[in-house]
Amino acid sequence: MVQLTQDILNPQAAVDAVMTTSDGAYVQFVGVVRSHSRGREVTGLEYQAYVPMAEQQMLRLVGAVREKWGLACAILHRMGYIPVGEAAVVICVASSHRAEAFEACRWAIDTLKNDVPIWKKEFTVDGTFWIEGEDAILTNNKPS
Amino acid sequence: MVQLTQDILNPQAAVDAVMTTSDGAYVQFVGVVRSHSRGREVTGLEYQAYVPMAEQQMLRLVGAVREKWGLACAILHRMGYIPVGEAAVVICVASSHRAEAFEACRWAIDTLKNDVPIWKKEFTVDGTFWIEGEDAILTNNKPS
Amino acid sequence: MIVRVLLFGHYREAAPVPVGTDGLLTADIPEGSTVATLAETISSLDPRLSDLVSRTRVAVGTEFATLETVLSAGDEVAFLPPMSGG
Amino acid sequence: MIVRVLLFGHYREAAPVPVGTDGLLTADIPEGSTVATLAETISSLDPRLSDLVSRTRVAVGTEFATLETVLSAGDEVAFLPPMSGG
Repeated sequence: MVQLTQDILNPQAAVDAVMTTSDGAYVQFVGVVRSHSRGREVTGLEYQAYVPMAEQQMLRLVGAVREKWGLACAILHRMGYIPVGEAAVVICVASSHRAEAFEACRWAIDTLKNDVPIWKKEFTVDGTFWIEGEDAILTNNKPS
Repeated sequence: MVQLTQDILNPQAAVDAVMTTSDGAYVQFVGVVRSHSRGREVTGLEYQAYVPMAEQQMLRLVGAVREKWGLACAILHRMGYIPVGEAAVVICVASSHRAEAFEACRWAIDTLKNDVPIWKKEFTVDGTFWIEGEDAILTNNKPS
Repeated sequence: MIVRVLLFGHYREAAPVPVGTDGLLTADIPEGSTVATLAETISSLDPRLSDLVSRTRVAVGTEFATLETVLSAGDEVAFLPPMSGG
Repeated sequence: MIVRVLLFGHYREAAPVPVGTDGLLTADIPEGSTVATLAETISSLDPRLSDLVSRTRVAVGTEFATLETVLSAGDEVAFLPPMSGG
């Protein structure tokens, strides 16, 4: 299950999508908009996505987790403006063995950050920045 | 926050206990009663605890996560009879860096399984077993 | 002196007298006895308790102890088989 | 031939003409051009686009491609700066 949406994410939906009665555990990663970034006070984030490719890449991640570990994985990512404290990404992996669930969930979020075409714009008290990998690039634009 | 309870566990309570607006992520491990164990069909589990020591050990785990990683950790564990599909344990670690959150959460569940005095009895279609580490010991007793 | 003994897992069900759901037994051992002496006393009570020492860690009160730990009257001693929480 | 170009992150804001929220530009390049030719054309449009090639991966349609990939009329080419989802 993958979901790329403007709506508030529901972490439990990711759990429900992956768990079966033969699974003994799940590991969930939830990324949340935090109040500070790179020493600056953040008021919110805006996520931009290349939607068709992002969805395809998320589906491939889910497929890769099934192939590498034989495990079910769900990925939810939010787009658009997100205020501090709300979730931007949810990844859930179900397993009967905890070691693999940790490993697969970790791999999924690491790979998502590199290979899923989504970018964030940080609104801070010192200006608005596009975050591109390690770079933060000041922009004049207002929230779109 | 630690909780050792007869009641249904609420994973969100663990999240709420650890997250602050400066945390960018949390990793959560949830152990659930599964329908099969060691090749046998399971109908439910019963957890027995040495309550005062288990609570103390859970508090020490939370303290160790704060000491080793500087991270907030919450641990919930259920006691008594638990049917298939319901959560037995919830661990949540909040962090601004995902690598450490995965590492700390993994460490907490591994250590809990070794050092927190809780034991499970498995009710299966082939009889009732005490699980003691790697050993499954057949017992004649009915659910207490 | 009297100490209290807590058994867990299948050992509780192997106790020679019915124990409550709190798993408490009492034992009368010589003053100054160690955990080892108590463990011997308990494991001789029933064949199913004979491997108690080799399969358990021990706690006095809520702290892990060793076979050499010296006991006092009224101590609560818990024999902890390999754990299976989580 | 006409291809469509998608820019993301700060590059979208650096585009020489206002682009919609879908980030679409069009470019007219010779038949049989590669991604490299297109990238050169785009990066010459504005100084802020000059590092486009060194800072982006490219996709044709929704598949990663390379600078050597040959384009066809109507292709949609996306220049993807380092990602920051999650």
